[in-house]
Amino acid sequence: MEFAFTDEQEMIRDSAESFLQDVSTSEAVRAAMATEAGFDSELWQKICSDMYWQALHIPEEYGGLGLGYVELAILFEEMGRRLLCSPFFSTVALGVNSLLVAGNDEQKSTWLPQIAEGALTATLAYTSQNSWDAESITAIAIKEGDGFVLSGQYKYVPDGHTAGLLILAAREEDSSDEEGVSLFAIPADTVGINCRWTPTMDQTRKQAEITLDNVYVESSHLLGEAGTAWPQLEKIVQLAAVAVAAEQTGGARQVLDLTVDYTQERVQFGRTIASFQAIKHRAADMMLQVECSKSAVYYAACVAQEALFSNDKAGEEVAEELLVASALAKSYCSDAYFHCAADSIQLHGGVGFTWEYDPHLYFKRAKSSETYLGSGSYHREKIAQAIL
Amino acid sequence: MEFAFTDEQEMIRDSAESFLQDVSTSEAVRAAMATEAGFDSELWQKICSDMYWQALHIPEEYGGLGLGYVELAILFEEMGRRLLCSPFFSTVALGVNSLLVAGNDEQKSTWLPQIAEGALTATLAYTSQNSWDAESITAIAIKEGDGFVLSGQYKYVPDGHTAGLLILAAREEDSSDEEGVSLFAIPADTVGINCRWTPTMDQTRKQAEITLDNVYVESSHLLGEAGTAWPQLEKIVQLAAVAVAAEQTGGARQVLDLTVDYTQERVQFGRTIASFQAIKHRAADMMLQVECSKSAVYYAACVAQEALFSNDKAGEEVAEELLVASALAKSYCSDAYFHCAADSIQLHGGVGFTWEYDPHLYFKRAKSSETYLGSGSYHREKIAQAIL
Amino acid sequence: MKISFSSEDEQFRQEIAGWLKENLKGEFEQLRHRGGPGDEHMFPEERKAWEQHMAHAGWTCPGWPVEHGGKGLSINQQVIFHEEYARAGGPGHMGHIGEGLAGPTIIAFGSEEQKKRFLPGIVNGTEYWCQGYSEPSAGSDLANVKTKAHQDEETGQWVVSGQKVWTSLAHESDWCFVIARTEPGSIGHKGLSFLLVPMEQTGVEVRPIEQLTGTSEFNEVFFDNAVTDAGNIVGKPGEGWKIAMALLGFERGVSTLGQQMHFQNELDQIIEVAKGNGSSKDPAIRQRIADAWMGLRIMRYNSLRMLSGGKDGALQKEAMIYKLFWATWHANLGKLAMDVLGNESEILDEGGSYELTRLQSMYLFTRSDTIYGGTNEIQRNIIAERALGMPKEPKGR
Amino acid sequence: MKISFSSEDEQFRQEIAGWLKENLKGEFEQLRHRGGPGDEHMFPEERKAWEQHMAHAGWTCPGWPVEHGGKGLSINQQVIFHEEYARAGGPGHMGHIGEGLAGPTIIAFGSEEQKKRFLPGIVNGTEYWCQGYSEPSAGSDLANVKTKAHQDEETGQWVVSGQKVWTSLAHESDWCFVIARTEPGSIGHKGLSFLLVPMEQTGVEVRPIEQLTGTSEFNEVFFDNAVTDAGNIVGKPGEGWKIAMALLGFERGVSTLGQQMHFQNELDQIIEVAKGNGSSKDPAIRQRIADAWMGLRIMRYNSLRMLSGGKDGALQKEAMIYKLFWATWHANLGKLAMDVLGNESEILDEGGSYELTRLQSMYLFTRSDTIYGGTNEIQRNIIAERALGMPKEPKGR
Repeated sequence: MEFAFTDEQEMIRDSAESFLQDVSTSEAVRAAMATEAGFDSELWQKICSDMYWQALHIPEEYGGLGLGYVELAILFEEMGRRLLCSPFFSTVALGVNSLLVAGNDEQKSTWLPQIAEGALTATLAYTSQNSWDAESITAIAIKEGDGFVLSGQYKYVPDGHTAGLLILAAREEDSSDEEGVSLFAIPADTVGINCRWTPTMDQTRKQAEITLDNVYVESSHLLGEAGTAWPQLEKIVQLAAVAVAAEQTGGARQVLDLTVDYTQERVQFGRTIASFQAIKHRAADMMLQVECSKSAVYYAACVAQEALFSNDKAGEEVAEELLVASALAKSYCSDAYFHCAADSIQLHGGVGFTWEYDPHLYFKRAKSSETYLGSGSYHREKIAQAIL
Repeated sequence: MEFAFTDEQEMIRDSAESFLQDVSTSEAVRAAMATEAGFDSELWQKICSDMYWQALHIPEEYGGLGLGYVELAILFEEMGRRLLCSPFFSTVALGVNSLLVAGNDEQKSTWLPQIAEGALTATLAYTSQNSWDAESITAIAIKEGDGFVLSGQYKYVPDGHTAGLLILAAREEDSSDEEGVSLFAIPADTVGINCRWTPTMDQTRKQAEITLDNVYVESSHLLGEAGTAWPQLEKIVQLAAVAVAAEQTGGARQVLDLTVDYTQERVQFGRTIASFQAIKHRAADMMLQVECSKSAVYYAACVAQEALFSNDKAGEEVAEELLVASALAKSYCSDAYFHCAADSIQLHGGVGFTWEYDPHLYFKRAKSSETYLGSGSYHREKIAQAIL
Repeated sequence: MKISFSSEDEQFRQEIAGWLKENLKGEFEQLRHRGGPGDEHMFPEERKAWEQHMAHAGWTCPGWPVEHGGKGLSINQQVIFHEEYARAGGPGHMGHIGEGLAGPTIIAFGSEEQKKRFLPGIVNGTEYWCQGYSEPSAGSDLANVKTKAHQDEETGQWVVSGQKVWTSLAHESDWCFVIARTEPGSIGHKGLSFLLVPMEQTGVEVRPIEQLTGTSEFNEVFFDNAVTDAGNIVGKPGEGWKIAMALLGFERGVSTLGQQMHFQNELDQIIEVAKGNGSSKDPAIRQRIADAWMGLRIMRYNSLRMLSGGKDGALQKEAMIYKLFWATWHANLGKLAMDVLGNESEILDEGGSYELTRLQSMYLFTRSDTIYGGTNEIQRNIIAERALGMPKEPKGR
Repeated sequence: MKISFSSEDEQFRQEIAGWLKENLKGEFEQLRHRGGPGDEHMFPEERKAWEQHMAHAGWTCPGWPVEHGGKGLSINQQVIFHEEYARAGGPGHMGHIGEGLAGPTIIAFGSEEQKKRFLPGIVNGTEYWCQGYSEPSAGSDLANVKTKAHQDEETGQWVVSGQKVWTSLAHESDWCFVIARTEPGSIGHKGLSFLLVPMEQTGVEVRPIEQLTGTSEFNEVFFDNAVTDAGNIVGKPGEGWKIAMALLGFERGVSTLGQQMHFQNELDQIIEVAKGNGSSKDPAIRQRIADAWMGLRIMRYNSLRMLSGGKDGALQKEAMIYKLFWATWHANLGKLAMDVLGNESEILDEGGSYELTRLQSMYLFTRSDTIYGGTNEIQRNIIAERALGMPKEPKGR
């Protein structure tokens, strides 16, 4: 038991911190978020070729660095802190995790090296509804010959209009809930797939709607077994939730820093406003939430690491622990980030709600990331089910 | 429309305020709460004969003063403020209201003059469960000859061990929920009735358990019609909830005053602690809750007045308004009082949690009154049912 | 204390409700529920036309005394007027700063000439007003005003220089009332004056402030040797603070009830969404909707207590909590709206670069409610110090 | 960063768990889950006997270095020790102030003689300690200590006069460490010393403070020319502040994990009640139980970060939030317990005049958690000033 970062992990954080401080400035974020793609492809290529982050937790046998989920969480935290606009989250937290959890060796060998090279981005689509549970999957997969015909709709898909590889969930006809779910890995340019950008309130992470119109795919695109993929999908979603929570933690840290800095400068009634208890105590509460967010995320990342890569532990025990650890992290960090970002606007006073200052960017990201994969109360109910 | 007190109402408040300040001191409350009866019978007789409060809203034809529910709410507020230990709430908010709502002229003529004279106290018992809805009534009333045989148990009955007249709810065998409920007015010394004090965390208002062992009563004790009394009982409970909310408002006012006074005296770090923003802002939030509690209660009292005494308005409309107005008042004031009392302990610092200082008396009363007749969230759900 | 209206008042309710039904249609239909807080920049010309339409029928400034062009309505009838106006979805008054602030100030403190000159334009809907209070470095601290004014020795005109901020509708206004420092070297509350300055002149520049909604309801206003006639000062030089404080009292009047009806309309829309998408079955959402409903009711009762209470414009306790309560309530409503919408809360309207839906716009704009016009923190200071008599903050060391 | 224990550590877990199972029974059975916060006054003699029973087996002060009578356990093994102790329902340590505060302070700053004199009594469970920090007029402000001490010119003994407050277990203790002002006329942090004073003497009077629970866990302690030998000062005269600050660091150690297991036990009882009376089906209660469970987990992770981090006793960020977090969490847990109990929350245990149930007692006592040992407000000041570098409050005018 050692709940501190190794020197190597600290190095990863330091290099991420200094790199992102240079490339993901407020100006860069604002330029990228105004585009439909939502990211600067030059910067993305630079990340892929210079930093090699997209390959971080891809095993070495598939061309990756073979590092773990704690290292990944560090990156997500730093990216969230700088609101990095990139397809990293969708490609790594959704795409790579899907292939690692549900793919067979051939599928991993096909896709992971391309991702590791920076030649391919990916995402995951499953819900078409206003929820994130199994019943939100409504796309239908019908067995036909040696393959499947897929039809249906997906909503709220991160980077769904730019990703090269789509991980898609679909269900057998007449199945419901957790039954009959299958996962597929399908190139986005497959015939019958239409991906459309849906502009969002938070402009720093793009969403898309995807419609499938009788899309035929070979069985080789099926991840795992047909009709029984819900447990895999659930695990992928839990791993992704840990990544979101890490981003949220970084964002919360940054709004705290912005706020402390601003209040130290701003003078009212003859004092810097940072000297008022009303401000100090709000900042203290923000810090408490930031520190607790970190603890929740680092722990969840440790569990995610075991769930993804450890073979020596009882699988079911780790699966149960991942369920509660990811729900805890997503729930706590969602609420903490929202509160910190909202307080950041408040403590900035008049300039806090201008377009010019940055707090609103974080505030919007806090809300969109709270919503994505389910709110705090949604995840608390998951915990209640586990403990009551 | 005139949402301010009349001069007469202000006079009632002033006289209640000065009377209670003299007789319901911290010492008097502590002496009374240490007894099983829970009140000083000399003081109660003084109230009955000098102040005539117990007769306040009893119509003149039954020996009362014939005043209204707004005047009554003023008294409850002032009593709550001083934690007056007396059977006033049970006798008036439960007993008198029950007779006014459900009694026929003969029953009113039998009991109300005795109450108005100060010769009789009363209370209402219905639940035997951990809830306050119709299904919490489990006592059974069986028609037998010209009367009824009652058996069963009641819990959480205010002053149930000292009241002279018991208003009891019981249901027909095999009935459930809102069906089959009857109300009875029965002297506590009737054969087969056993009333036992159950000591409580809040010592300023006593509770009792009542058991009925084949109690035979004549039909003349039946209030209203057999088996259809739930709407009447619901209305009585709503009226009582308004009274509780008024008491809570008074309590919240008082803990705010205690807190402001104490913080003005206490010096720390070279300043009175009242000069610290952390203290000031908490006090400001307390005042906001106190003012909103008042608004909620005064409005609900106006509606209660119409519901009890007005004949010219559409009955159903007033009934609906009483439902939401009382739920609003009970919900808001329960939460506000608890927060104010808890903050009062906090802002008193070390002495706040001693037995010697008064905040804990209010804190305990806040909790017991929050629980009694249902918590804030219970009443919010009632509102949700009405508006959704 | 009673809560029902007289039959006379109820008849008045029929009258205004009927008029609105007959008139808020046709070309004005599109204005329903528009132009409220967060939406004030929308349809300015059309809303001015509506204002004049109302003026023709005598419905502007209904609470003003008859001698100044109003209807001299009782408090109860004003309550009814504002309720019915909001219930009908009447658009945000373009003239509300004139009607609610500039006008009452001129009536209370202005000269006869000023009353003749300025009140008819407000009543007729032909002249619009904005307020020049906040400054970038002063924020909520009016005593720190830095805008200066002096009288030109030759013309006697006031010459104003400085910068104001958070001025809504500045680009649509004809006049601005400006708090300026007219005694050089004065500090704090002293040496301030209350000037009426025309906006159409080279010395006045309006720069919109882009808000987190992507739109611009507020502005910065730069005065660079802007001029106004010698007579356009309300009260005497140096009385600016006194007048400004009185004006704060005018802000909290019957119009709060109109604001509440606007809130009610937002809440109704949220309830409709909740019923539509099933989130009304979520127990946590139910609690929050009930809580929002309760808060709005309490706001109404608070207002009624305010209106029934002291009529001298002095701040009562229930008035002091008003801003803190509604601003916090509204911010919570915004969050509730988004949580009721769930995943759909992110999706923008079609077309345009950042086309927020009504509820999204409301949600984002509510984050300013707890800041402008005195932050929640300032409100709590005011309550603690003025209502509870607690000590002031020590000044800086 | 990894969260699993080594097999060696897991073996240690078996050992201590087994010992507790074998020994916490018979006469000690009644002590299970007793003597925790809010219950510290219960079974003092029996718990002292238990302490000595543990000492015989070498289980007291397991984290101390072997040379001082401890087991020299690694951090991980200490974590395991405290977890298993609490899991078994081990009673509140009568010696925890000696083991956790007095002992470590003497080890860090005491003379060799002091170590020889005082450490064995702590390890053997024969001498018990209390702390003399807070004073009535000083509250959370240690720099305002008024208790005085001087050296008798003849005997060289320290003579102590003054009043301490919120001293738990004072009437069960043999020694008290006292912060006293030894330089006459000194102010603030200067001139304070750290003295070890025997409780059994005529100059020391202990008066229990009756709390809102009706019981007395805390005391006032009056020193009226109480004496202690010249050698019973830790460090030099005037070093009291430095030592007291270091001691604050000792407070936040592995024992926090034991506290958490105690909390877990309370939460488990609440969950049991909720399942029993059906409130576990109430969605709002479900949310709150999940939230409590989350908070406890987070507390644990915070502790693990603290323990894995800087070992120099300096306060890290995660240590600074610890008190604020657990105190607030625990107060919420108290309220949750009552709300889960519903109507039953009011009903006392049978017998006695004010016989609170365990959960009622916990509920009421949690109201002191956010006050003693530095109020939440003080904690927020510390966080803002020391962790975030925000300015100090201006002193009084």
